[in-house]
Amino acid sequence: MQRALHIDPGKCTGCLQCEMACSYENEGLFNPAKSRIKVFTFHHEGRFAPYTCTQCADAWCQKACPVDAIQIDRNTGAKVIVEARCVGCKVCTIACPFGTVNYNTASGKVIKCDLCGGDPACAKACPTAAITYIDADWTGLDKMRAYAEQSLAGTA
Amino acid sequence: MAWTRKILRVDLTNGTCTAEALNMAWANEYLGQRGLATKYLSEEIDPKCDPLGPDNKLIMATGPLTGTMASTGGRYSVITKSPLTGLVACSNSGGFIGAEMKNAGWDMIIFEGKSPEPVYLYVENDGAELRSAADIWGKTVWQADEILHKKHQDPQLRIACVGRSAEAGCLYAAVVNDLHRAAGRSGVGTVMASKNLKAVAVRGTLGVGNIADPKGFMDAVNAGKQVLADNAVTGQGLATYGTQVLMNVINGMAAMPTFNMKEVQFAGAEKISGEAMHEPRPSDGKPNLTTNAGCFGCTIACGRISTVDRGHFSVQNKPEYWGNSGGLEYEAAWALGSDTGIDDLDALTYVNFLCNEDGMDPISFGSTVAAAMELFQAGAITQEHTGGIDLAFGGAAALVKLAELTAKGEGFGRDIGLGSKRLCEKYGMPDLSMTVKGQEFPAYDPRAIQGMGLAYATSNRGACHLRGYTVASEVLGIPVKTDPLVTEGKAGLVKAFQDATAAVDSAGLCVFTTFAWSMENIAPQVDAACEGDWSVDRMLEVGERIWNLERDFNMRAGMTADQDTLPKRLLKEAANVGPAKGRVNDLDKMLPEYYALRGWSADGQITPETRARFGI
Amino acid sequence: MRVQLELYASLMRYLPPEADRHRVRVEIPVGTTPHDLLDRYRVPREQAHLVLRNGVFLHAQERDGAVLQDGDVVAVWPPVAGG
Amino acid sequence: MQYLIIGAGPAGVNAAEALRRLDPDASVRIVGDEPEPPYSRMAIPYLLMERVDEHGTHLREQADHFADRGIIVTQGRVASIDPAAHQVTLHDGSRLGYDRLLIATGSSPASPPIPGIDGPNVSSCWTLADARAIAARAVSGSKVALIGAGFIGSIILEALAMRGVQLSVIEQGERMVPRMMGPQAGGLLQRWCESHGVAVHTGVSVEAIEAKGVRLAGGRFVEADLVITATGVRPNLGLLEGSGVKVEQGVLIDRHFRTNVADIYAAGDVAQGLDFCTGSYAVHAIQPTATDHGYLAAVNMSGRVAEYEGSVNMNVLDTLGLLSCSFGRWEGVDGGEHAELYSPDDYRYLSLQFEGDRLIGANAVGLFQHVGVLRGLIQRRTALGEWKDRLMRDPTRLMEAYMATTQVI
Repeated sequence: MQRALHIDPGKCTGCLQCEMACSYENEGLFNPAKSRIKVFTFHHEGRFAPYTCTQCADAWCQKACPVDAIQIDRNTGAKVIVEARCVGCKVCTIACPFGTVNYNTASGKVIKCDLCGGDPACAKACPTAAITYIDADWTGLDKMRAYAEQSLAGTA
Repeated sequence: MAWTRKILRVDLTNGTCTAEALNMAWANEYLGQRGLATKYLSEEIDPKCDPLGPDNKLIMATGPLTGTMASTGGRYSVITKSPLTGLVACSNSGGFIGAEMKNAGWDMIIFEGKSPEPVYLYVENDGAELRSAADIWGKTVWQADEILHKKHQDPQLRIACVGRSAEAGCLYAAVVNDLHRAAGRSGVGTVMASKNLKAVAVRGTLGVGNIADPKGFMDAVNAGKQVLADNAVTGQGLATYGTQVLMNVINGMAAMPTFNMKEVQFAGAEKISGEAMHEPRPSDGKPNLTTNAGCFGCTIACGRISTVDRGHFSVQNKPEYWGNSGGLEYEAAWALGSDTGIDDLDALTYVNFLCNEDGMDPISFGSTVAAAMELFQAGAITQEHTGGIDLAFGGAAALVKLAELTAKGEGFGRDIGLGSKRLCEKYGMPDLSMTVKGQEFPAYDPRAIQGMGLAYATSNRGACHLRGYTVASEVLGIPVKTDPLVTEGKAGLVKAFQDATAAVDSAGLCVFTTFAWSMENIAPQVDAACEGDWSVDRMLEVGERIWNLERDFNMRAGMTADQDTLPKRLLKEAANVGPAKGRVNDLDKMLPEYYALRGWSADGQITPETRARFGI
Repeated sequence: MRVQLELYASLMRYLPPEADRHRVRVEIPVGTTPHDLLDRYRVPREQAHLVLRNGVFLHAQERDGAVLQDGDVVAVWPPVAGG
Repeated sequence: MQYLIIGAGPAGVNAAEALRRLDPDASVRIVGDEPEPPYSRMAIPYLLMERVDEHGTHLREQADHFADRGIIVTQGRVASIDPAAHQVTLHDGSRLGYDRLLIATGSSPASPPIPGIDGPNVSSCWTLADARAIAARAVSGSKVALIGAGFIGSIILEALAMRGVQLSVIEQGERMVPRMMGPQAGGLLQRWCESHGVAVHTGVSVEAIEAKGVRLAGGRFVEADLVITATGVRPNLGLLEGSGVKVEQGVLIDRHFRTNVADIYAAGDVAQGLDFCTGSYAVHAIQPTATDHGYLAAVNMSGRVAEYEGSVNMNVLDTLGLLSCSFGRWEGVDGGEHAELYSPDDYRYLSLQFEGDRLIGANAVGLFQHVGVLRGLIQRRTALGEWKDRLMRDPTRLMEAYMATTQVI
């Protein structure tokens, strides 16, 4: 069974433990600016919303990459940046309509969520279970994926 | 390591920003944040200097755990000489800017001198420069925050800012960060504004590394997080009810300072309590509380996010106050509510918004209003003084009006901005001021909680609950329950809390962790993060060194030991109801023992032996 | 004999419907202890962290021994803290 | 079923792969006219910066990628198409039959009629062969003049500057990237380049290219050992002569990527397809359009029906560390509103264009986190409701607006 990150904004307190866990896992530093998951704060509404890649089935980023630097992790289904291939052209950052592929100025390459190889650090770090790693059927991801395909072509 | 080992020194007089190396010898003795910055302040300024003059300095400081994944490791402090007390001021805040400073590569920012024109400091990683604040001077914190975010086109910019109250010279102005977090006490915002420094805007993308033992650190951090999660208070209680759960507890034991501390129980407490914040309003069916919120890295998340009822008189036709923002914490609810006799939850929430928006310490503001109400009751203040405002206890409209005036520094608000001590002196009744060393009391009556009396009297920044929160033991049973009405053993309890708190603050952690954590949980996190051996004993020694350093600064600033006292009311007028009925605070039974435990002379002086022991 | 039981914070759920916000007036037989009272409303003893009788804290061992008097107020909180 | 794809760029390769998945038993063949395995022009600047070697420019990492999938890649140049016979003829005279044909021949640098443009000191920067030649000559300390500061010119600009050459840029338009960004944003780029040691001449045309450099209109002379031209591209349409395939700016295609001729489809830089934002048909010679075209053309070629919603013109640019991007109708439309922030001291600019409460275009300088949502909002035609007013007041709250209107929060 494929698993996916499930996000429940109602449980999020905006503490950024997920961002630190993500950056520590991937960069070896506590650095929210380099996190693959971001928490957005809606001050006026009093809401917090973690947000990251949904690993769309037909990934826009992957298709747009000119040098085959985004590949699929066979175990998790995650779309993974192959650092050695990425030239830093950033086309994927404008191609992804969800805005979840980002350029890392320090490395000159792009970064995105790779599900930590199947054991996402953000989910482990979240103190309120706002982020969980569960069977994909339960995440509502299918809807987002459907959108991902639908808005490119009417009836694909 | 865990420190970035870099300090940013900002010379406001000459408009320069320079980087310098952190003094690691001091870091090893004072850890960081509160302790280390106090060391810098103590070495760099004349303790007798005018707090609002160019010779005072203002330090924003992080701790070694600030910006790390250690739970609550997002804290920073503002350290300066206080205009309210004339003593060392150290005000601690959560939110996000402390971690951002660290992410930008700075352990501390030291501001010195005075800018000829209003400026703000813009820091982007290594880059730091002073920029004109012409367009944000005279604006509220919330307005300035929006302007700066738009100007820099960076939603991630973290901003600390002073409000109009600071500009107007209110003596208890706060430095507000992230819209509703504040280095609140002792007038640190007043000092910032006196230097023509309106705001500090920070963007850090370098990350926090330098962890001495990364694996050990993550193990210690995760173990610590688990302890917080498993503890009923830090795992559930604080997230659900916030600090405001204390309103009914303290009132229930008749330790609730009421009517300028004349009484110890407030009939309206229930209506402004943490539980009440959950109750649906009759008007719109929504509760006051929208959600809880965490500061950077905090897995407790006690913060309150609230709204004011749109139909309430305070916000009618003011849509800018219809959204969510930081809601009432216990201290604010008490000072704005119980102490003034006001039980209107919406009015208190709105005034709390104003305290955030214009950077006023709600404890000092509320207490000063309470003093003004008693002066009004006594006839010392009249409607001629107040511009027609009826200052009877319990008047929500008066509180709202005074908050608006004090925020802007207008009318009678200027008198309220003086603080309780100067206000009562001005109107000829100094004994009505409920202050220690010029700073207003927090929300625990020392007649009903004896240890807190000693904690207040000996606090290095004037009356304060966060310098030695013996309420934890005397009321809440953490770590062990002691009897609030006895004085035996309280000197040791106060000293232990004071030393431990100084160490916790200096690490960059929140003192609320100590509802679940002991130093046994904290020291391993510091030890793994920092080079060298940071044992429990060393942490406590650092805490005690910091306490003595602060005391030494204060003595050099002109403080005398006879200021280690409480207002006459608390020493002479007995509590009128409850378990403490008939009791006053028996400070004289605790103070000598406290001095002795501290290694101070009977007249409160740090002895040469103690100086030698701590290298002071 | 009547006493007043007050339950706060997360313990409010154990109040009977007729309670007034936090409190309920209860008719009790002579010899009732605080624990008897809590048991009657199914308040789990391990969640009764702070028990105040007339504002005075009762240690766990006192909650079985201290017999309630007419007019007593028993107020109970789960583990809480603030600041 | 025989699928024949002319062109080994991103459109052709994506089409071939999709056809293989959609029609496992069919024959899929790509004919490309360059000797290298299919590679990406997008990667050439990074080759010049020496961030990647030539292998790093290949569209697919593995050498046997196409063979493994049963995709035949043939080197050859198609000379003509015979729709009646369902055949194409290559320059060497050989013929290839097809059941369905995809024209994905891409584009080539346009060569303006400037005296001296054919000189030995002049090169375009389009193919790997061009890149090798430039790499040999644009060495540290050499003087290089770059003609054209459009999107492609600006990408090359960075590569050249990072090679340590003394660089001058000449742009006929009034500003840099005139077809990608407005005056303020273009001005920021120019000032940034100048502050990084690049001489930028805008609003001036080239009179002639001489042995020692470039003569500008008005008489100024820019010394150069090497002149690189980046003056736009035009679709490769030569092979269509006599085919009956209808051509305007590019090969006209419908929403199913069909040309006017049965069984002939077109995709990528060569195609004049539906523009999502305007509803008209245009050539969008950009990488994301090429890959989207290739994929969806394949879906239609395979017999499925996929109606194209159109491409959003967009670009992202890194100019010596200053990042910028443009989306859709960044210049706005009549009757629309726009929100704009301009912070020249910080090299930041943000402009959002609306039609009603929908985002239709954007320009940003200095913003590069989560910029994909600009595409998302435009392409989804998201009704922003009250968030439009909030964005009008403060366009930096883009992510909040995106999240609030598209996600469950």
